[in-house]
Amino acid sequence: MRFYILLSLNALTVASLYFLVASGFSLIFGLLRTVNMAHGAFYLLGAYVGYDIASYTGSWLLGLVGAAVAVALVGLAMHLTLLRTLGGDELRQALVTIGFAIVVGDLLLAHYGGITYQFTPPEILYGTTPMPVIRGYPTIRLVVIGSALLVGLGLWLLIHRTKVGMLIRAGVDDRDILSAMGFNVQRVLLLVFALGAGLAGLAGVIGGSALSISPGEDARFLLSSLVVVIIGGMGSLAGAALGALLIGFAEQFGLAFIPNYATLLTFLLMVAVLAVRPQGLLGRG
Amino acid sequence: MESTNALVVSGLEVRRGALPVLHGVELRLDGPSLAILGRNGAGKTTLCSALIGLLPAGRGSIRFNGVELAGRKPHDIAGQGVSIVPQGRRVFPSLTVDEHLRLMQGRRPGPWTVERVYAVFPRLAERRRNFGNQLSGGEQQMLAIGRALLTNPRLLILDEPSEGLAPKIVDHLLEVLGGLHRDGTSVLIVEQNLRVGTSAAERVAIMSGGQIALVTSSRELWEDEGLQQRYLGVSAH
Amino acid sequence: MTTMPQQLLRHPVLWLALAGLAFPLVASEFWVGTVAARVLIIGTMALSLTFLTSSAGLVSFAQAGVAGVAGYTLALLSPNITGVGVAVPWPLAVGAALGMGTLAGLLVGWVSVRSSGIYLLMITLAMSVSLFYLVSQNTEVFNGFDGINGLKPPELLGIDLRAPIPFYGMALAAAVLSAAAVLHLDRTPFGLQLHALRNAPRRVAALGFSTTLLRIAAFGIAGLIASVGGVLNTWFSGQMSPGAVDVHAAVNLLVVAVLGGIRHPLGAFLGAAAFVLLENYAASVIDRERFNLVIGAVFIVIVLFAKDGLIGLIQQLRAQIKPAWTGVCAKNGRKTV
Amino acid sequence: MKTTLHTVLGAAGLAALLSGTALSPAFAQDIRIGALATLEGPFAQSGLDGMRGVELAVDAFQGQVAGKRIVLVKESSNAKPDVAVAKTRKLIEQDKVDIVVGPLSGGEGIAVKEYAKSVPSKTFVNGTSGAQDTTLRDPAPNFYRFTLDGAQWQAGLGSYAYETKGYRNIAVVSEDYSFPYSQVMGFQAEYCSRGGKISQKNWVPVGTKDFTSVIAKLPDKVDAVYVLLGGADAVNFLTQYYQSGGTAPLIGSSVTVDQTVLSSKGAFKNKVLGMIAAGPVADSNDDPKWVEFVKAYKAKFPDGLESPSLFAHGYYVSTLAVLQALDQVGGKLDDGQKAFQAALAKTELTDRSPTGAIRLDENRQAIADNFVTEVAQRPDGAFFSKVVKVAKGVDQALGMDRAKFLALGTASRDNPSCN
Repeated sequence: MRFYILLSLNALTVASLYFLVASGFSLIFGLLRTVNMAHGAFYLLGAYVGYDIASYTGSWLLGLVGAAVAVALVGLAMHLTLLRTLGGDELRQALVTIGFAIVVGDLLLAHYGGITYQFTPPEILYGTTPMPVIRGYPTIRLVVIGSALLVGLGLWLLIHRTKVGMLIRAGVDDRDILSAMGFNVQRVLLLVFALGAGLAGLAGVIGGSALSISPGEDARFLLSSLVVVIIGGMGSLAGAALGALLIGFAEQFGLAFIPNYATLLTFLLMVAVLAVRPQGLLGRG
Repeated sequence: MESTNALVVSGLEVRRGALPVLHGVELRLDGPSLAILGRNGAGKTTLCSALIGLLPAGRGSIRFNGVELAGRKPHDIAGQGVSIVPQGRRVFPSLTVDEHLRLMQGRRPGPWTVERVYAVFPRLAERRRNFGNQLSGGEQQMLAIGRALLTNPRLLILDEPSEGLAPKIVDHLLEVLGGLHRDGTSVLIVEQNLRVGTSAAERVAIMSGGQIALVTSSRELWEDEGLQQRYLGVSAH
Repeated sequence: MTTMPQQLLRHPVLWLALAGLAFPLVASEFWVGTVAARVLIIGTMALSLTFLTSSAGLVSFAQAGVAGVAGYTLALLSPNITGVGVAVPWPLAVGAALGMGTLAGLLVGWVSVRSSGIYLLMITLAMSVSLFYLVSQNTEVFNGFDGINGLKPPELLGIDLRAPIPFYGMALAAAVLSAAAVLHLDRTPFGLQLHALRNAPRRVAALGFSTTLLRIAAFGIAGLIASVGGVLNTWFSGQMSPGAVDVHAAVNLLVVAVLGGIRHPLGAFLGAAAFVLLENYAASVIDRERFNLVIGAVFIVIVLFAKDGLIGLIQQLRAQIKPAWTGVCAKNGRKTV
Repeated sequence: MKTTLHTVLGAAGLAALLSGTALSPAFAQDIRIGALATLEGPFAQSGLDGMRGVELAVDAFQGQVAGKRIVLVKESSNAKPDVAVAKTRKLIEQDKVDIVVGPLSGGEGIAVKEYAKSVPSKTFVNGTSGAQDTTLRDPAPNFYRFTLDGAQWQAGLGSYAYETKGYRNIAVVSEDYSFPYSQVMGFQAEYCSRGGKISQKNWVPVGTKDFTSVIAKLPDKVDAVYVLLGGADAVNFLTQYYQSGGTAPLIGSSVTVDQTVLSSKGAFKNKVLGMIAAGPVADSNDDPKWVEFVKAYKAKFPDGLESPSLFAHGYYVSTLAVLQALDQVGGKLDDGQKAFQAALAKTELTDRSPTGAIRLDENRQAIADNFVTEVAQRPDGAFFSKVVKVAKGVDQALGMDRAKFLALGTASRDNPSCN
């Protein structure tokens, strides 16, 4: 019993982390139709920048906020310089983000080297929270789950309860008509891109605290984001949540029972979904 | 306030991709309304897209009340008081009726408010919580018109508004459009349906092969079967 | 395009073959056996991608994986020092490798048949990564992370294909044959249908062709070409391991194709040459460690400013120097994708 | 299509230009040594430290041997076997080196050994790659390894865990590939033969970052957990283990608590004090030759690691052996390197080795000392590994009869079993 509760909590933790990264990815895709292959690089960049800020100021929270802001700015710059010039050419946009990811990944390796970094979050986050049956669970992992819930709720409110959210939804539906109605769609796109990138940066700090930061994490989280949104449905927030949950559970239960094929399992899950519903479980047809 | 707007299009050439569609369109609207009639493929929808900036004008000019619109971005053109009810309505599937209207409210000052739209289209008020993709064709058309009116336009462009609608609804729409000039809004209506086009406006421009072939009064066109046959391939009688 | 004389269309490959044959006369053994051979191998693998894109408008991340399927098949059916698989006579092993690679290509086409554009890119990437996890986590058949070692090219008619020059000759022959096949295919009814598939899929369907079968067939052919590259690559490196099918391998192949010009089949070889040269000599540009920085930056510049890659640049340059001269590539009708 | 021709000819011209150094005759008094290590990717730090080892060895001979200048050509791989072979070929064919020192990682070593067979007149000396089969099975006559293999690197640990620490029942958490397999083999050779039990083995895929589900599966009643993970994975495991409330003591492989892990930033470190492990080097070793080596390392590379890693050490002793054998044959290589290779096979490093005597067996594989260590903390707070036991003269069969050892077969998940 204890074992299964632990496994489920672990699956939730991983799913939360995947959701944090994939939600921004999905958001960007939903409105801009851009597959941002640099999303993993944004995650890693956020983790390192957050680490620097946190160790310089001594505040983990500042690191978290700083990383989100810094990566949002980098996202802004990337959108303005690289993506916008390509107009609506989705394929070339995807390609240019691959190039950007390669460059950022290499610069990070050059600057931070191959060693592993780990945050020292406030002592209170780093201990164990007592819980019934399973005795206790690492607090930082509960923080991961909590942040995902907060971010998910925040995004939901933003999209469904605010004017900006209406704009985003309308932009996803029909960009041309929205601009013909007098809205500067480019500004909305930019905002969403920055928001999505910032979420990746935020996830970098949270992921870097729960796990660790090292080269290669960029590709890992890009892939997980891809799988999550392919399963859940591109551009759908609920889809990202569902996809993240499925992958989280498949991965952790797989790791416990068939460790050798755990990762393969998640990818096969994806191929199966694709064969039946190419647009993803909650994607629009 | 009577409508005193002037739209002057001259020498307009527009391409769709590599394909030239408009070959020097000359058009003038001053007064409350103008209908553009033409067969399928005459370039009517392309003209609409160019007027609101969704397709770039290759050559020529589009002046609205003395302001050059060619080369401007769609949102900028909208800011000049030009709004559109697009072909196929194109309401936002993931916004509710109410959200459509609230989103538009207060963009430009003018007489239109959400409440007034609801008053004009009581059906919309009943369905205010429904999403765009849950509406019937007629309801979608009311919403698209309401959405456009909330920008308080000085020029309202309607692209095939009668398409697929029951005659009763069309009549209701025509009635609403007929009253717009009292708020200072001119109407440019693009139609395939001769009856709708001629009832909506006093003057008619006939489009053919990417050009304006003829401008005449609605009454004249309605009565001249030869004209109808020649340009529209239809006959009203 | 159909009015092109057959002769001219063959020319690019003819030139490729002649230049390839002349190369050993002017270059050292290292340049022939290691650098040029590698260019031809990577070029052949990338050719499978440029074929898909230039003819059918499909973009795939799975070509490195498909080549890997062929590589693993070959490795498992050849004598190796890892002690896995069953050794069979090498022609049989090669045949099986090409067959399995083609099958893998067909499978990729079948699974992704309802996706296009960026969706296709993501789905093929995901399939490619699935293969990576399969081979890196299965120890019984694929020997996991360590892969299969000690593979050697065979002897053919008393020629040891391991030696640099013969190996290069074999790679050249394979590359030229593959390139010629792709260019030839372009003019067959099948090739024309593929073009139509790219430009107006609905029309193809209306004409009564099955777009599904056409697409799957295109992926199958691409799979065969990638397999040729995969077999050569396995012999070249003497081993087969998950590294050959990881996400970096997939990205690199796409980089090569885009670098050379993904809208023309032969762009693959130009891209491969640029890639291998950069890889070897990034050191002289900046720090040796920063190869990825250089390749990434070059890649961005190409995507932003040279839609048709190096091959497009060369055509532009040619056109400026001698406006009357029009390259075969330009005439090939591939200017519009 | 002129374009293609021009391009290829252009490339050819460039080829001739770039290979200019190779085409011009090398100076007769030069001996060219190629050093191959991973200077790219996540292992770049390790490769860099390996290169430091090479330079220190060349310095120890003042850059020359038997009156001939040593010319060092560095080349980088990325831990992938095919790239390692390509770069080795470049060193041999283009840079015209006489001797290659490298590569760094296991899979690369086997691939380079296979390549070595095709160029018998050149000599290959392993860097730090530790796969058993590089020298144990089907060895190349011109491939030498002066470092221990993965199994040998655990020598002394099993008996120390059983006898000194009193562990009787342990669980294993390990990455799933050949290097850890052979390390477990080396550990079991002592631990299991004394009667120790392994109640659970968890093989996790390479690259796993979240181990908490594996940790949850660990049996409650074990005396210790034997962890075979490296780099970021080790850091993740250690953190998650203590966060999950794990209390059993840990045993490390030769990469679990090396300097790359101990110098990583993170809160896990307070918990690893006292963790035992084994490997070819220890940060703190009283042997004066080690102290001298560390001093030379720190003097030449002020921004190097806290203490030379096993990579610096491996490349150092390998290069030393090359230079010592060259010295012995007076730098003579023009006989297809026959005399040099014969001398190299007999080379014994004694005075010069910082870690005790090193000699080769009949497969040209090192027989050398191995160190059991415990993690300790310096007064300044830095973590280091201190020697608690030395396993002397470890051979590749781990003290078993060679035929019997070979009969065990290649190490795998379940081979050999522990009973």
